[in-house]
Parts: sequence; structure tokens; C-alpha cells
Amino acid sequence: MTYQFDWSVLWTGQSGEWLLQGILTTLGISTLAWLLAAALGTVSGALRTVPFAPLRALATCYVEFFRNVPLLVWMFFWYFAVPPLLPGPLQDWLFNHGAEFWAGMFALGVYHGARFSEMIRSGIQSIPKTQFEAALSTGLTTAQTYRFVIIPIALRLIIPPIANESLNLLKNSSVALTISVTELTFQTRQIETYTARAFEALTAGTVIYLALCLGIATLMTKIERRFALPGMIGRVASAEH
Amino acid sequence: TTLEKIARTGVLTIGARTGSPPFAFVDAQNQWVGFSIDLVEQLILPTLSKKVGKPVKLEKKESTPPTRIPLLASNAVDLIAETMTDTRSRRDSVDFSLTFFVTGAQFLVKKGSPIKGIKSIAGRRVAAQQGSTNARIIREQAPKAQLREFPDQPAAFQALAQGQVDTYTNDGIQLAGLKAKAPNPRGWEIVGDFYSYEPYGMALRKGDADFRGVVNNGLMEGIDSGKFFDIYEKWFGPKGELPYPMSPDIKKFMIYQAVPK
Amino acid sequence: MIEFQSVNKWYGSLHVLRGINLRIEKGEVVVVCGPSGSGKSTLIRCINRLEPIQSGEILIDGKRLSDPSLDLTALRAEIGFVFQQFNLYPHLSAMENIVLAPMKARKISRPEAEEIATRLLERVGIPDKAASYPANLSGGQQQRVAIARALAMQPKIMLFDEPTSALDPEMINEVLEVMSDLAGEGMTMAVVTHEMGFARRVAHRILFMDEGQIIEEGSPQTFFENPSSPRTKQFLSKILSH
Amino acid sequence: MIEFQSVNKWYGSLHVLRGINLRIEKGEVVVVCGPSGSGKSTLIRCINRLEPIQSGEILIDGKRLSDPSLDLTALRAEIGFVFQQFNLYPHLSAMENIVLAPMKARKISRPEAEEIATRLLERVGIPDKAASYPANLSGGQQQRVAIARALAMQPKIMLFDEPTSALDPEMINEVLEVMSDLAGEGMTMAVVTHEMGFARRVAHRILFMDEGQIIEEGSPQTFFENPSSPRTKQFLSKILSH
Amino acid sequence: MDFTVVAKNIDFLILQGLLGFGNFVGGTFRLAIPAIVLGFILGIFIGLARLARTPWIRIPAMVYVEFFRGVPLVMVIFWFWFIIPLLLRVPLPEYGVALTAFVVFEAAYLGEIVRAGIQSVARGQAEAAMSTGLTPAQTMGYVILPQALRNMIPALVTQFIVLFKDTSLASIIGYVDLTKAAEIVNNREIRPFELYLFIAVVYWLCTYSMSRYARYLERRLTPG
Ligand SMILES: Nc1ncnc2c1ncn2[C@@H]1O[C@H](COP(=O)(O)OP(=O)(O)OP(=O)(O)O)[C@@H](O)[C@H]1O
Ligand SMILES: Nc1ncnc2c1ncn2[C@@H]1O[C@H](COP(=O)(O)OP(=O)(O)OP(=O)(O)O)[C@@H](O)[C@H]1O
Ligand SMILES: [Mg+2]
Ligand SMILES: [Mg+2]
Repeated sequence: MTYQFDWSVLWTGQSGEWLLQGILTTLGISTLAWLLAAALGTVSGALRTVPFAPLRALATCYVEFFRNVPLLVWMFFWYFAVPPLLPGPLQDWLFNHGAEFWAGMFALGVYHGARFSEMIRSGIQSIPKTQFEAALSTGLTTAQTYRFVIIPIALRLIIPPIANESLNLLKNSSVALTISVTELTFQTRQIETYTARAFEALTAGTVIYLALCLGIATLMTKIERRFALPGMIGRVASAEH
Repeated sequence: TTLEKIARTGVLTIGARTGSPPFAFVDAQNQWVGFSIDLVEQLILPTLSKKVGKPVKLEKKESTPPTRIPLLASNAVDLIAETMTDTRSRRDSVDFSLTFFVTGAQFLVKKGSPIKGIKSIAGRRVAAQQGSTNARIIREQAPKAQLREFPDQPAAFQALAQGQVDTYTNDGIQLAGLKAKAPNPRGWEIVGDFYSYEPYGMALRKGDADFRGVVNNGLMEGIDSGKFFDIYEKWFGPKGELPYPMSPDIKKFMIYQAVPK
Repeated sequence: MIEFQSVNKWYGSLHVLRGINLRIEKGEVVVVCGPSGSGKSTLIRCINRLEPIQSGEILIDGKRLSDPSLDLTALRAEIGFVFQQFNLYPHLSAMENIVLAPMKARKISRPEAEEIATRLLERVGIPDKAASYPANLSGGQQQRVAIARALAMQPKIMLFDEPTSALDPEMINEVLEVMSDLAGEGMTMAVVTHEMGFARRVAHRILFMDEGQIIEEGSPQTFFENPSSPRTKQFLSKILSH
Repeated sequence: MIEFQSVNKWYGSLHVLRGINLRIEKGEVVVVCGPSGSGKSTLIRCINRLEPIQSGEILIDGKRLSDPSLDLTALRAEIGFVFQQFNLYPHLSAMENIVLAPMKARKISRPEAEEIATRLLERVGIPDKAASYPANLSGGQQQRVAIARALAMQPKIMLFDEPTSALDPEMINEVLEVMSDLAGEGMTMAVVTHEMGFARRVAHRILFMDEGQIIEEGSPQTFFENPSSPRTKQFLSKILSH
Repeated sequence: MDFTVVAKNIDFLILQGLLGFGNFVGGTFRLAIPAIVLGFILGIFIGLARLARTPWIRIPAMVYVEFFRGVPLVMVIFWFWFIIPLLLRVPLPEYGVALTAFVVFEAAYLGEIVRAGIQSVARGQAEAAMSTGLTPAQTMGYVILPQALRNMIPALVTQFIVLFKDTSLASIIGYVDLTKAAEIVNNREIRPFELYLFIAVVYWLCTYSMSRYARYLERRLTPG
């Protein structure tokens, strides 16, 4: 027998609604997780370059610990292991307000924060040390130097690798289905359950992910152009190292 | 056709799960065994060998709810022998053998829970298995329940044990399996009437009547000879993996399925 | 003004400054030269404590750099530093490069800071480049912005570490001229350079360093015409011959 | 030997070489100077076709570079090129840097290639550095290895692009000496440099470029003492004054 | 917490899950190592193709990279597992499918790493090599790639670590890697905490020692 494709399953019944809801959940969890990851990554990435050893060690621990264990494991950790540690009322509130969503968001954000951190660190370290000294010697404090000079330059240098990693974050949000977050992959499976049409559902999933990723990649390229350091466009490729 | 392929290769490939005891699971010796595997091995294989005129070997691949239909469609497996409910919408894509097991959905709760059945779950957090028919029915019949879907049993059970959800719904037999395995079986209760009818059948490629005939004949001969019930006893009897005696009604149903020669 | 008292510095086991004693008076222009690796950069980098020292003492206007209660940031604001590699902030325009420190460290308002910056850009001869980004400036122009940036904090002392050695030959003079003007206005300056023409014309004193020590010190005249150490002679012969 | 016939080259809309006509004879040493961005590097990079040209013709020993049947790799083997930034292979020792091309391009056996390399290292004055990696050599030593590497292919022509401008002042002479020796032995050389002492002593002819054109050309004597174009005069005054 | 469940099943988890010896097709290492090696080889070609001057080499390589970086790996595995047999009308072995999917998918990422690595080598290096008479291929082989490789090590290792963890996604087609092995045991024993904690530690030990080794390698390969 050959498989008879029936694409109508993607728009008949509730499929369309499910897919839309899946896209929204995927975008929602990814956006929040991205913000968390960016904040954690920037802070810990910057801390990993400061001269004060205990702070550096703290940031290093964070990175090494979180990025070396599979995301799936972190999902379980934030969903199953963390809530029992919270005070009772908060626990109840969480369980009634999408604990799985927040756990998934934390898992993604903290995990990718560790990976962002690495990129930000190498971005900062690719800035010549004398740049830092130049800022200090005009009378800026260390904090101001980071705030106005080092981090703005580093951020521009690392936009391309960060863009890449952001796409990974988006794609990795699908792992959240293991803790019952109803994101896009979850919804394609849902369609499959209801219609027994696996190929159609998966094709829809693939195409939507591809479209989301390409859309974001295009956006990122625009941002990259906009924020590229004048005269340094060609150099950024090496910022990963 | 499937029969030609089996005749050519001498191999029957089935899709089974690794984690739904006692239907198909990996035991403590790391062997892949179970009720549905035994059915294929002891009932269907001999009939099949006779039919193609040479001994047929059994090969197993893992199938899960999202992969089982594609596995069939792509010829990777010839027969799905797992806890797959025979439904009308699935019959659009695949064909089913005779029903080899019957159960219905119930609820697993902590002892003393106010949940007594599908009528009392409004506003409650209910865990179900992703891709299962149960999740679908809950959605339709109890739209007020907060449904959470997990990809595998242990995750759902964990959520229940930790209080993330108030109850876990699945086919009664699966809940019984889970309860028996739980660290503290007495702390759990299976409640409610069957709110769904879940006949398990073996799935095969659509439109392959000859092969389906062989599979069904195998099962019917097993029922006729009583071997089917022996195998059931082995897994679900008092000394089996999961004690779950067959009710007289179901036994009658099985016998009636075996049409006369 | 600046005083080194038996200063020693090591990088690991490498002894880069060996018992340096030195006084630079207010308004004095001192040129430091010497072979590569002799410790010239290290010497002037110690002045605003970009490098810590292991023994001895450095005093700026009588304040000890080792004093734990010293406000290092405020001190650095008083000392301008110009690097060989310019080190302009690549993401900011020339104007923004200059106003950043006055605004953030001195809390001067933007219009005021921009007024100062405009004046400084004029002074270094590139009033029209305020809006340009570093990547679009020639090396000489970049270095002049860097000087303006340092001057914007109205420092009492200016330090230069080989400010012209990354420049194209034609552009060297532009920068040297700005530096000569500064010296003419009475700025206290310490300059690491091999531009002997500049040293001869502008310096009050020339130091020659080798292996972490100041082995020759004197007015330009005696330095060029009558160096006492054979090492200095050898060095001068090499760099003046081509 | 080398001949440019109305060569034009653009980078996008930037016209970097404008109708260059030039002949360099066998054994001739030509020095090219001029302001930054005037096209000096581009000019000599075209000779071994590191840069393509858009119109005109370049001939090496009568062979046209535009000829599609030309074996470019073989041609390049005959032309040694020494870069401002040395460009030694950082992952190979000095010896391996030198023997790589003879072994791979000329298929010379390793012992033979090493013998040649040893001789060349002696000739550039660093026979003891064979086993060192570039990172452990001073700039002057690196540049001498780079020259030895180019010479190992026994080129007929040597091209130098500002070979000393990335060097410390003391090390410049080491490299200039090696180059003078080469010139003395009759090597055909085109050298971009601002070392006017070297130009005066070694060059047969000096070219002055500005904005993609050769605007002055002559023997060192007439060039320095009697330049005809005002642009040349201005340039010379700037680079000779410091 | 009761770690006897780990002790009881440690042979299955390690031998079957991590190394791939046992009744099931599986093994994290058995998939990850060939996948990175083959993926890297393919990645070199893709990276080079992306740098090619001819558009009809460069553009397909670009499309390839953009496509596979835009699709979740699970989807790729799924497609290889179901669609290819459907088209070729022959069932493929799990291991072959999983390996092919990983190689094809990873090659897109590794190709980008190779490209960045090559671009990180100063242009002057290529010019220096060509001007001593090396052919473009020799230049690439003896001068550019050895240097690029060193520059790539950190990114490569990061990618290898990702791949190493991603092998768990092959469980969708029944490939029994470490995560799947833990899942199988968990299905039987229902002790998720102990089991997942244990595999987290195993993963951590493997990946952390990899990144340590990479740092050592990087230092050793830095001449001087
Ligand atoms: N951060 C550092 N760590 C270790 N050694 C260093 C460091 N900075 C400089 N050195 C070493 O200290 C010595 C003096 O360096 P310094 O930069 O002061 O020399 P310099 O006279 O300025 O030389 P140049 O003319 O090359 O700039 C050199 O041997 C140098 O290698
Ligand atoms: N790859 C390139 N793409 C675009 N423009 C270039 C490129 N290389 C050089 N140019 C431009 O071509 C012009 C001539 O460059 P060239 O490097 O030949 O100058 P030069 O005389 O060697 O200058 P310098 O003394 O600074 O080395 C300059 O304006 C330069 O900016
Ligand atoms: Mg220095
Ligand atoms: Mg040049």
C-alpha cells in the first residue's frame, strides 16, 4: 500500500486552533526563556572575566554545571524537584497557574543562559585588554567600563553566535512537551492523535519551525546589520573563539 | 503484499513498546517480553509459518504512540502489537486485528481523594498520557478539568505523587500496573467506572486482507485451543506480572470473536 | 608631581622594573626610550596603576598609590593615557567617545560635555570628524580623537605609550604636532617614543631604559651628543641609522 | 622582466590603480613609496596575481598573467613575496615553514629541502632558530625567516610590502641588511617601504605613487634632491622631518 | 532516595545505554562518536563549499545549512526514519537511520564551525602560501586547515557535547541510548529521581571531561 496523504486534516476540526495555540505557547515560552537566558548569560559571562576570583568561580560553576547536563534532565528538575521546596501557598498557586510552563521556562532559560554565558565571555575576551584600560584611565569605574564600553562592544561582537543560539533555544523549547507544556510539537502530536495522520502533522510541525526559524534568522540579520560595529562586519565570524 | 515480503525474508517485524508492562516491557533480565509479544510469538507466528511454508523469525522494534502509524506506513514494521486502542478514526489509516484485550479508562488517585469518577473532576488537575484516547475523551466530556498531558507513565505518575496533579487517568489495566509498581501500592486507589471502552487490537497496513486473515486466524486458533487464555493467565493470573483476572463477560466476548471454521 | 621610590615589579619570575627611582616635576616633558621589552610601557602604566607594583612606592602629587583609601578612579581621571593602538570605542562616534567619561565620571551634562568636546576636536585639528566612527577615521585621526578623549577629563598629567608607532609615516607628524602643542602649554607629560626628532625638540629630559632599569638620563642635548653608557650608544646608532 | 601595460584596477567603485605603465628589468631594485592608500600594496600584489586586474596587461618574463593557460602556481613559485605582517605559519617551526613549499610544490626530498633551509637560515643570520616556532621569535627574526621561506623556492623576483614597518626600531636594520645583501647579489626586487635610508643606498629607481598613479619616478639622487612634483616634495618633507 | 535501583541496573545503563552492548540497538557513544567524525568530514566539505566563489556550489551549501539549522533534530530523525523508507520502499536499520540523520544534521552546524574556523585564519596566511607556489589545495591542506582546526576546537567540542546529549532524541525511533535506557528502567521501577540524577552525573562527567580535554588539546596545539 502507499500512504494516502490527506492535508485537509491540518485545517479541519480543531487542528488550526491547536497549531496556532502551539505556536503562541512556543513563542511565549521561548521569549521569556530568552530574556532570562540573556540576563543570566550577560551577568555570568561578564563575571567570568572580572579579576575577582570568587565571582569568577561562581560564574564558572554555573556554566559548567548547567550546560553539561541534558536539557531534558533540567526540565524534570525544575518541574518535579523544585516546587516541593517552595512555600505551600506559592506551590498551590503555581500548580493552578501552569507550573509546567514556568518550570519549562526556567529550565530553558537557565540552561541556555549557561550557553550564552560562554559566548559572551569569549566576546568580552576578544576585546583587547587595552580597550578596558583606556576606559579606566579616562576615570570610569570598573562597573561603568563594563556598562558603557565592554558589554556594548561585546554584545555587538556576539550577535551572530547569539542569534544562532537563540534559534537553538526556540527549537529546544519542544523538549518542554515532556513536562506537558502544550507547545508546537505537543500540538502536532495532538493532531496526530485525533486524526491518526502522522505525516501530515509532522510536516506541518517541520514547516512551521522552519518558518519561525527563518523569520527569526532574517530579523537577527537585520539587527546584526543595524548594530554591526562600523567597519567590523567581516570580523564577527571569529567571535565564537 | 506483507505476506509476500514475509515469505521472501522469513522475518515478521512487529512494533512493541518497551515500557507498558505487562503487555510489552523490558524485564529485570533486560529481555523484551510481555503479553502482546507472547501472543504474536506463540499464536500468530506458527500460523504464519504454515501459511508461507517456512519458519518465520520474529523481530521487534520499538513503537510509541507518535511513531506507530508511520512505522507501519513506511514498511518498517508489519504489525503493531501494543496497547493501541482500536478506534474508527484510526481505521481510516490502518486496519486492526481482532480485539485481544479489553479495558476502559479510570482514575488513579491518592487514597481518600474526593475524585470518584469522570463526574467529579471539574476544576481538578488531571494528568493523561499524550496521544491517548483518554485525553481526548476528558477534553470532550469534562471540559472543565485542567488537563496535563505527559509523554510517559512515570512522568505522569511522578506528577501525581508530587501533587502537581490531582489524578491520573488511563486505561484501567495500565493504572493497575502502575499501582502495583508504586513504592507504596496501598496509598493509591483506582476509582470510577470505565468512562471509555478501550479494545486493544493489533494494527496492520490498510487493505492487506490476506495478512489480516492470517493474524486473525492465529488469534482465533489460540482462543479455540485455550492457549490464548493460558498466555493471559501467565501475565495476568495470580502469579503473573500483574494480577488482573479476566471477567466472565470479557471471556465470553473473546470466545464469540472466534468465528466458526 | 610623579615620584617613583625604588619601585620593583615582577611578572611571575620576570623582573621587569628594577629599583626605579624617578621624579617628574609639574610641567615637565619626559621621553622614555629603550629597546623592546625593556619595561618602558610597564613603567608608565604603573603611574595610573594599570599595573600593580610589588615593592617600592609611587606618589602622585604626594599621594601614595599604595594607600588603600586612595580613590583610584578619581586619580585616573586626573591622568590621561594615550595608547599605541588608539583604543577608541568602536561602537561610538568620535564625539561620543570624548563625552562618555565627562558625563559618566564627572556627571557633566551632555550639552556642556559636547561643548568641551567640540573645542577639543578643534584643538586637535579635526572639528569636522565629530560624527565619524573610529573605523572611518585614518590612524592619525583616530589617535587625535584618543588624545582629545583623554584631555576631556582635564587631566594634570598625560601619559603616551608609543602614540605614533602604529601610524603611517605621513600621519605621524599630525599627532606629534598635537603633542608638541600640549607640551608648549605646560602639560606634564611622560612619553614612550622612538621619534627622536620629537624628543630632541620637545623633551626636557630623556630616559633610556634597558632590562628594567633607567641606565641613562639627561637633557636631549647630552643624551644625543654625549651618551655615557655604551648600550645607549649602540641603541642610538641603530635607530638613527635608517 | 616585469611589465605593466596600462593596468587599471577597481575595488568596487574605488579606482585603485589608474593606467599604470611600468617596466622592471632583471636585476633591478625598485622602491615604491607614497602616502597610505595610494595603491602601493595593490601594485605589487598584482605582480603575482594575489589581486586580479580589470584592464590592461601584466607580463612576467614575457608571459601574460591574463593567459588562461598560464600555470599560476608555477609562476608564483618564481616570485617570492614578503609581507608586512610576516605571515609565518604559526603551527610550524621555522625550519618547517621554509621546507613546506619546496617539498610540496617542487617535490624536493625532505633532507635536501632541509639542507637548503639550513643554508638560508645561515644567510639571514639565524642558523640557531631552525627549531623555534614563530611565536618565540622576535619580529626581526620572524621577518628573516619569512625572507628565507621565500628564497627557498629560488625565485627570480622578490617582492616586499613594507617589510620593516611592523618591526621594533632596533630590529629594522637586521632585515634591511638581509635585503641589501640580496640586492647586492643581483636579485630583481620591488620593495614598498618608507625607509628612505635604504632606498637611497640600495634602490636603482624610486617610484612615488599617489591616488593610484605613479606620479614621480627616478634615481634616488634626483628623487630626493630634485623631485619634480609638489606632492612628492610635500610627502618627503613630512616623512623626513621626524 | 534509594540508589539500589541504580546499582541493580548499572550494567544495563552503562553497557547498553552509554556504550551500546546489549540486546538493543543503542549506545550513546556508539552513535555520537561516528556521527561527529562523519559529520565533521561532511562539514568540512560544506564549510568549504560555503566559502566557494562559484555561486552554484556556495548557494546549495547555504540552503543546506539554513534548512537543517531551522528544523528541530527530532523532525529530521523522524523524516529519515519514515519518509526515506517510504520513498525507497525498503526498511532501513535503526542504527543506519539514526547515524545518517545525525551526520546530515550535524554537518550543517559543523560546516558553520569549519567556515568560521577557516575565516579566522588570517588572509595573509593563504597569500603567503600561494606566493611560495603552493596550489590552492595544498594551501588549504597544509596551512589553513591545521590552523583553522586549532581555532575550531572550542566550538567543535561544544558541538560534540550538544551532539552527545542530543543522542537521546534518537530514542524516538527506539534507539536505546543512556536516556532511553534510564527511561526503560524507570518504566519498570518507577524511580525517576534516582535514575535521572544518576544519568545527569554520568552525562556531566563525560561532557566535563571532554571540555577539559579540549582545553588541554588547545593549549598543546598552540605552538610556542
Ligand atoms: N602581562 C604581562 N605578563 C607577563 N609578562 C609581561 C606582561 N607585560 C609585559 N611583560 C614582559 O615584561 C617585559 C617588559 O614589557 P614592556 O611592555 O614594559 O616593554 P617595552 O619596553 O614597552 O617594550 P616594547 O617596546 O616592545 O613595547 C617584557 O619582557 C614583556 O614580555
Ligand atoms: N580588499 C579591498 N577591498 C576594497 N578596497 C581595498 C581593498 N584593499 C585595499 N583597498 C583600498 O584600495 C586603496 C589602495 O590600497 P593599498 O593597500 O594598495 O594602499 P597602500 O598604498 O599599500 O597603503 P598603505 O601604505 O596604507 O599600505 C585604499 O584606498 C584601500 O582602502
Ligand atoms: Mg611597550
Ligand atoms: Mg600597503
